[in-house]
Amino acid sequence: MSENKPKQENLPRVGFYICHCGSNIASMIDVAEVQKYASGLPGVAVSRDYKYMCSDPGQEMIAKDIREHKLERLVVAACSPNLHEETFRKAAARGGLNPFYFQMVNIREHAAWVHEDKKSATEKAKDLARAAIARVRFHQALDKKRVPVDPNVLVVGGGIAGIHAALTLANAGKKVTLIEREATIGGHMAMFDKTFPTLDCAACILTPKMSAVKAHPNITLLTYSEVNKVEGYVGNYKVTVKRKPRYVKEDLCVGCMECIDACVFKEAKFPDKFNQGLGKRKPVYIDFPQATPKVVLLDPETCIELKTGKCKKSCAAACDRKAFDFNQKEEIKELQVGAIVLATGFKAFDAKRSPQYGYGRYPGVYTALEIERLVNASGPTSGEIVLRDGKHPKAVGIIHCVGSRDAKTNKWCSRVCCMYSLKLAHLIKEHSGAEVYNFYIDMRAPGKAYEEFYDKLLGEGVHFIRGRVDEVTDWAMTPDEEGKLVLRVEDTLAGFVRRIPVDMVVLSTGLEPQADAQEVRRRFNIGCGSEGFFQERHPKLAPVNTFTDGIYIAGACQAPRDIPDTVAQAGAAAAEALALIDAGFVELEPNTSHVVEEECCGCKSCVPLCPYSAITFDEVKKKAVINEVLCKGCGVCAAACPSGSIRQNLFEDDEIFSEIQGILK
Amino acid sequence: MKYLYFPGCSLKGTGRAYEESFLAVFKALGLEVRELEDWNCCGATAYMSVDETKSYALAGRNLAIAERSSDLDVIAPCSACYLVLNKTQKGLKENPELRRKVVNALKAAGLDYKGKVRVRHPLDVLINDVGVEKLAKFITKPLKGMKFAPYYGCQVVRPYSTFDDQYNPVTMDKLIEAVGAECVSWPLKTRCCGGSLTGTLPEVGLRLAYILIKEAKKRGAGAIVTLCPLCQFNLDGYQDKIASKYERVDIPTLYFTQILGLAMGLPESELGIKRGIISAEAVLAGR
Amino acid sequence: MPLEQKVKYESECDREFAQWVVGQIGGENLRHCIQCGICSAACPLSLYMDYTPRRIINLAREGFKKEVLSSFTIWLCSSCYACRVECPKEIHITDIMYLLKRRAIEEGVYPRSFPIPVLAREFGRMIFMFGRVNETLLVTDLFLRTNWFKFLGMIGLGLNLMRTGRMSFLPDTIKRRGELRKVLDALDAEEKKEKKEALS
Amino acid sequence: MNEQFEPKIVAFFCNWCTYTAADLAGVSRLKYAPNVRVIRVMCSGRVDPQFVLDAFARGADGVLLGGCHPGDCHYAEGNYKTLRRMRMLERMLKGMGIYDGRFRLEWISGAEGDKVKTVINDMTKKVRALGPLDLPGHFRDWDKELEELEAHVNKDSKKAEATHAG
Amino acid sequence: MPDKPKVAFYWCASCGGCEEAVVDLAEDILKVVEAVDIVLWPVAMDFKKADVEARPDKSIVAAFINGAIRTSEQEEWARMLRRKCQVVVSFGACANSGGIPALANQFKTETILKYVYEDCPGLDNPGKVRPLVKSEDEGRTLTLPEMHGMVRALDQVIDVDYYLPGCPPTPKLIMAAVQALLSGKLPPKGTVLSPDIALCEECKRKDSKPVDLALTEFKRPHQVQIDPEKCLLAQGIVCMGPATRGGCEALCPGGNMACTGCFGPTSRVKDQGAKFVSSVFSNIVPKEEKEIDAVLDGIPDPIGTFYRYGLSKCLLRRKLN
Repeated sequence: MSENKPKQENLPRVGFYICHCGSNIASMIDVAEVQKYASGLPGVAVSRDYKYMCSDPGQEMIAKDIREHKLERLVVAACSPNLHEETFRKAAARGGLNPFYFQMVNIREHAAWVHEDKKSATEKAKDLARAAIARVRFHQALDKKRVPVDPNVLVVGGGIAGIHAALTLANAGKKVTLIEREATIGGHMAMFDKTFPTLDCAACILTPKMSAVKAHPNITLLTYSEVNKVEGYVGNYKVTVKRKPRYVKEDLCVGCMECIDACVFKEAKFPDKFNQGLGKRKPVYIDFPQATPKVVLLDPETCIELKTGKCKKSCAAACDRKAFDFNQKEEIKELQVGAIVLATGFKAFDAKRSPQYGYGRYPGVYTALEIERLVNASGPTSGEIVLRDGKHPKAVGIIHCVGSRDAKTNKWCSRVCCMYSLKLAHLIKEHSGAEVYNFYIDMRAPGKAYEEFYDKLLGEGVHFIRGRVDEVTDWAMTPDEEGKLVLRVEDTLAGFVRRIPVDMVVLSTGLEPQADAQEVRRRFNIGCGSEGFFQERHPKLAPVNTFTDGIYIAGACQAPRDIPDTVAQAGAAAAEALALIDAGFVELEPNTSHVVEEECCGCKSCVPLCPYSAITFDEVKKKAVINEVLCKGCGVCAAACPSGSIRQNLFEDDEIFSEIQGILK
Repeated sequence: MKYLYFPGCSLKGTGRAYEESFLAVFKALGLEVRELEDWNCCGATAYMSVDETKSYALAGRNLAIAERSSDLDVIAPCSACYLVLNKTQKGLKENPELRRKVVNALKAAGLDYKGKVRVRHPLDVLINDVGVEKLAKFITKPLKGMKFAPYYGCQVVRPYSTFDDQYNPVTMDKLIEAVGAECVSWPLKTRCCGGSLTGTLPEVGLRLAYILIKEAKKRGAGAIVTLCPLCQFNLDGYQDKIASKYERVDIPTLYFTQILGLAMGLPESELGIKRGIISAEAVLAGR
Repeated sequence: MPLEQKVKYESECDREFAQWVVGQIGGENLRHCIQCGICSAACPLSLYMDYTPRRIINLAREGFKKEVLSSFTIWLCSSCYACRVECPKEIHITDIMYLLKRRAIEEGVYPRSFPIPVLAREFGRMIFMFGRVNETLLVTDLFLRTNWFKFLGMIGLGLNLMRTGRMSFLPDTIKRRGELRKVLDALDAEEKKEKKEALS
Repeated sequence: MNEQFEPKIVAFFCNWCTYTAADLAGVSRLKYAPNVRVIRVMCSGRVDPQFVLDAFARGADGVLLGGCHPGDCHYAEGNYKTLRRMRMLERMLKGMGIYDGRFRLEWISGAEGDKVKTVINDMTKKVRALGPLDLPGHFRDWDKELEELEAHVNKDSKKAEATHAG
Repeated sequence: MPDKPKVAFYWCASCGGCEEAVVDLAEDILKVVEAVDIVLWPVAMDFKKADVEARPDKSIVAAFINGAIRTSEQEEWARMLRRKCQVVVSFGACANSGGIPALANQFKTETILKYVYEDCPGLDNPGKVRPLVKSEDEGRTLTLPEMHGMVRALDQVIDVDYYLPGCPPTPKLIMAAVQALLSGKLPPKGTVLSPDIALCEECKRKDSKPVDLALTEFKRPHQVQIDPEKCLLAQGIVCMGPATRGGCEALCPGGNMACTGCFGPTSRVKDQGAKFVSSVFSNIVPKEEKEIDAVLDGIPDPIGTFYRYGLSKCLLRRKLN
C-alpha cells in the first residue's frame, strides 16, 4: 500500500501564490496568513500574495520566480479555474515550466464570496491550499493535442438571428448550412407588422435578408428540417438532419401558386397557423407571399390525396413543372461541421395559462401575436382591425406582463413586451381610432430611442394606467359596461380601483423557452438555466459561448431579447465561430485517459463504459486500448478499472488521494 | 365509505338546513358519517385576528380528537371550518416553532397532534370519492328545466383548495348538471359575498351580496346554489334590506346538498328546504 | 376644511415595525412587493378602504406603523384570499392583514366604535366560555355593545330566522371545557414565559 | 465544551454541473456553511468509491458527491455509472457503520447555485447533529491494545537480553 | 556439517490450510529441508516458546507466518519472531489482509462471545460459562491468551518484508519464494511475491467475456447451471478476478468456481472491495434507483462478498459501533 507521499528530501520545488483579487478575496480571507502558512509547507520554495495575480505584473512575477527559484510546480489560489486556469498555465509556460505542473485553488467563488466568517473562510483557504500543494507534486508534464477544425458551419434556426449569423459567416467565405423547422425562414419577425421604435415594417427589412440567404452561394438552406443527432467534438461535429416531406419537389416548384387555386377545395377552410388561426388556408399552401424558399407544401392532415389517396389531384395537374410528389418520404442527411450556432428562438406564452384574462373564453380577447397579424397589411384582414364578431372596437385595453413577472407563470421580465405594447397601441389607434389603454406595472424602455418612443405615445393620447389587471370579465355594474369586457385594475398612481369597459383586450404575452428546449440542449450537449433558456458560458464575458466548445447561441433562445440585440448577438456568435475556424485547429485539454499496457489484464470492464467508444479491445495483445482523440476525459474508466491500470491525466489516483489527504491533514 | 364529520357552529345554527340535507344525502348514498365527539369552534376568521397561536390550537384540538378517534378523513362542510382546519394542518407542518407550542399546549390537556388526518369538503367527497357516474344512479327525480348559478364563494377554493381550480372551479357545476338542471355560467362564482361583514358593516355586506344575486338573476338563474352556510345566510337573509337599499331581487339560495337530495327524491322536510328565508317553492314547483 | 401636512419625515417611520412584519408567519415575502396593485384590484372591499391593500403593503414595508395599524383597511378584509392567489410575488396578504389586526388590538389603536374588533374579541370570549359560538347571541351582544339602534334594524331578520327555526338562544357548549381551557392556559403560560425571557 | 462541533465535509463536484453551480453560487454571493472542501473532477463518474472510503478514513465527517441531473451528464451517462456504484457503496458503508446521510449524492445542474447552498447547509446541519465520525481517532483507540502489549513484551525482551549477556 | 540457514514456520489465526500448502510442496519439501534447518514448525515438530526465545535476535534467516492476529498470544509470537528473524514473510490471505477471520470485524467481541457461548444453536452450556483469561482450578492458576478487539493483518502488528498471497499460497509461489530467499535474490521490501496483474490475464475463460458486458442480475452459484467455458461475470456470477492479483493460474475459475479474491488487489489498488464495486456496478444496466436496487439485492452480503479475505485491509478497517 503506497503512502502516496514522495520522500521529503526529493520533493519538487513548489511556488505558491495567493491573490487578493482587490478586496474580493482579501476582505473575507486573511491572505497574508494563508501565504505565511503555505510557506511553511513541505516543498514550498516560494510563497507570495499579490493584489491581482491575473494582471500582467502578477503573471510576470510567477514567470520570473520560476526562472530564478527553479520552481518545478506552481499553485495559484485565486478565482475559479473555469475563469483563469488558462491564464496561469500560460504564465507557467512563459517561465519555462510545463503548464500542467500547475494547480489552481478556488478561494473566491468557493470561499470568499460564499462565507461570512473570516476565520473559517481563512481556514478553508488553508486546507484547499494544502491540498493543492500536496497534489501538484504528482502532476506530470503534458502537451495539448492539436486537431484540425472543419471549416463548415451549421446554423440552427431560421429566424432573424439564424439568418444574420448565416449571412455573416457566408460573407466571410465559410460554407454554411441553415436549418429551419418550419416551411419558411423568417421566424417570429416575419409575422410582425412594424418594428419598434422606428416603426419600419418588419417585412421591408427582413425579406431582403431572407432572399439573400436563398441566393447566397455559400449557404445551403434546409427548411422543414430538424437536427436528429450530434456526434463528435469541437471542430469536428457530425450532425444528422431529418427533412420532413413537403410532397412538392423544392428544386422544381417556382411558387407560382397555380396549384393553390386549382385545389379541389374551392374555399380555404383550414386554420392558418402562420396567421395564428385568424385566417384560413387550403391543404396545399404557402405561409406568406415572401416565404423563403418560395415553395408550396401539402398538409398531410387535411390533403385528401395524402389522407385517402382518393383525390383527383387537380393541384398536381395544374403544375406545369411537375413538382408534386405524393410519395415523398422523410429524408436523412449527414453533415460534417466544425462549429454550430444555435438560434432556435422563443415560444410566446400561452395566454390560456392565465385564465383570469379570459383568453379563449371571451372572443374579444387577443394575444399580441394575433394583433400583429391583424394590423398587418398582408394579414387575414389586410390590416383592418375587426373583432371576431365583425365589429370595430371603440376602446381597446392592452395588458402588459401576461406570463411575465409572475411567480405563477414566469418570474422573469420578457423585456420586449413594454415596447411592442407601445407599438401595438400606436398601430391600433392609427388603424382604428379607438381609445387605447395600456395597463403596465413598470414601463421598461431602456434602449436607443425607446424612451423617446414612449414619449411619442404619451403625446398621442394613449392612456397609461399603472397597475396589473386583476381580471377581464363581462359582468356590468353600470349601464355603459353592459355588453363590454370590463377590466378591473388599481390605478396605482391615483390610489384607487378602476373598472374600465373595452371592446377588445390585447394580452402582451411574454417570451418563453421553446417547448422542446430541453431535448434540443441535450442533443447539442449544452446547458439550460433554471428558467429553461440556453445557458451561456459566462453571463458577461462569454454571452454567446456555451460550456461545449464550438457550440454558440444567439437570440431569444438564450433569453428574451428584441431584434436589435438579437442581431448584435447573432453577429457575435458568427464571429466566435469564425475565430474558431480561422485558427485552423483546436487544442484539446490533455485530461484524457490511457491504459498502462503491462498492467492491463484484459478484463474488458472498461470497454462498455466509454460513451464515445474510445476504448477498444486489442484481440492480439488481449489488452484494452484508449483512442485519446476520441476520449473526452470524463475518467469513468479510470475510476472503474478493477486493477487500477487506467490513468487519467490531471486526475490520477495519486493526485486525488493526495488532495483528499491534504484537505484532511 | 366512512367519514368523520366536523359540523362547526353554523351548521348547528343558522346553517341547520345544510346539516340536515348533508346528512340525509350521505345516508341515502350509503356513506357513513360520524360526528366528531366534543368538537369545538374552529376559531373561524375572527379568532385569527385576536390570537394566532390560540386559533391554531383551537383547530388543533379538533384535529387531535379526530386523530385519536380514528384514521378517517374529516368532512368540514362549512367553508370557514374547511379553511381553518386545512390552514392549521399546513401552518403546523411548515412552522416548527408554532407546532412545538401548539403540540405542547395540547399535550398539557392530554391530547396529541401528529398531522395525519385529511380535511375534506363534502363536495370533494361527492365528486371524487363517489363520482358523478355513481351519483347519476341515485338520481330519480332529475331537476329538469331548472337553472342554477353555482356559487363557491371564497374559502373552499382559496387558497388551500386541493380538489378544484382556484380561478374557475367546476365541481359544483358538474353536480348541478348531474342532477339534471342547467348550470348558469357566470364570472362571479368565487367572488366574496361579504358574509363576514354584513353583520358588522351592513352597508358593505349588502352591496357585495346585491352584486351577486342581481347578476345571478340577470343570467337567468332560478336559484343560487352554494356550499357555505355563511354565504347562504348572507345571500338569503338580507334580501329585504337589499330591496330597501337597491332593488328587490328575490332569488332563493340553496345548498348543493339540498338540490342533490331533491333529485334523489328525498322528502323536502329532510332537506330543510323550508328553512330558506326566500322560499324556493316557486322555483322548485316546476318539478 | 382643515389643512393637513402631507410630507413625511424619516423620523416618523418605524423600521423595527417593518422588520417585525417580515418576521411573522405570512410576512415573509413582504419586501418583494412590486406594487402592481393586483391585490387591490382583486379585493372586493378595496372600494371601501382608506388605503388600498397595495398601499398597506408599502406602508408596512416602509414602517409607517401608525397609518397601517389605525387604518380601516385591515378591519375590512373579509379573508376571501383573492389577493393571496393573485399576488405575483406570493405575498400572503390575507395573513398580513391578520397579523396587523392582532398588533392593532395589542396596541389598542384600532378604530373605536368600529364593530369588527369588538366582534373579534367577543367571539374569543365566547369560545373561551363555551368552546362554541352561538351566532344569534354573538350578533345580539355585538349590536348592544356597539350601536344598539342598528340592532332594531335587524329585528326583521331575527323574526325571519325564528320563523325558519334557524335561531337559538341557548349558548351551545362543549363537554370538556376544562380540556380546552387547559390548552389555552398552557399557551398563555408559554407567552408569559417568553415575555419574561425577552425582558431579562 | 460549549464550542459547537464543526464537521469537515469532503465534496467531489463534477466540473460541468455542480462545480459550475458552486461558482454561480459564488458569483451570486449566496452565503452558506464553510464546512465543505470541494475536489474538482471532470465527471462524477471519475469518483472511485476508494476516494470516499479514503476521505472517511482520513477524518472526513461527511462526503458529498455532486453530479449533473440524470440525462444531463456532459459525458452522456457518467452520472448513471456514479449512481449505480454509489448505491452499492452506500450499502457497504451502512454495513461498516457509516450512514444517516454522512455520505450523500446530489444532482445539481450548472444553473442551480441556490441548490448548492441549500444542500451544503442542510448536510452541514445534519452531520453536525450526528457529531464527529473521527475514524483516525478510532484507529488510534483500537491500536492502544497493541501499544500496551508491545511495551510489556519489550520489557521481557530486555530481561531476555540480560540473561543472554550472563 | 555447515550451519544451514534457519527457517521458522508459525501459524496465528488460521485454518491450517497454509501449513497444508507447505506440505503440498510434496517431494520438493525434501529439497527445502535439505537446504534449511527448520527451527520452528508447530504443525509438524515440537518446539517450545522458550527454545525460540533463547535464540539470539536475527539469528533466524526467515519466518513464514500465516494467519491473522486475533489474540495477545499470536501478537506476542509475531513480535518475538520479528526480533529473532532477518526476514518475515506474511504467508497467505489471513496474514496479508485478515482473511476469513477478519470477517469478525463486522461484530463487537462481546457479540461474538455471546453467540458462541450462549446463543449458538446446538450449544449445551446451561451455565453460560465462558473461558476466562485467568481462572483458579484446585489452587492452580490457569491463563488463556486475551482476545483482541479486532482481527488484524500481520503487517498491522509487526513490520513485514514480503507477502505470499493466497488462501493458501500455491506450492509454485512458495517454492519460488523459498528459492529467492536461499539464492539471496530478494526483491524490494514490501513486495507481494506474485505477478502484479489481475487474474483475468491467466483465466481460461477470458476470451469468452463480451466487450459489451451489461449485467441485469446477479446470481449465486447454487442458483445457476454454470457454463464451464464462459466468463463467470458474463453469467451474472460475482467473480472477483478482475480486481484480484493473479498468480494462482485461475484455479477456481478452472474448477468452475468464481474467484473470491484471496490473492488481494494489485499494487495499484488500496481497497479491493471498493474498487471491484466501482468496476462491476458501473456495468449494470438499469438507470432508475429502484431497478438498480433490485439488481443489488442479488448480493445479500456485500461485505462478506467483496471483502471475503480482506476486511482488515478495508480502508475503514472494521465496523464502527
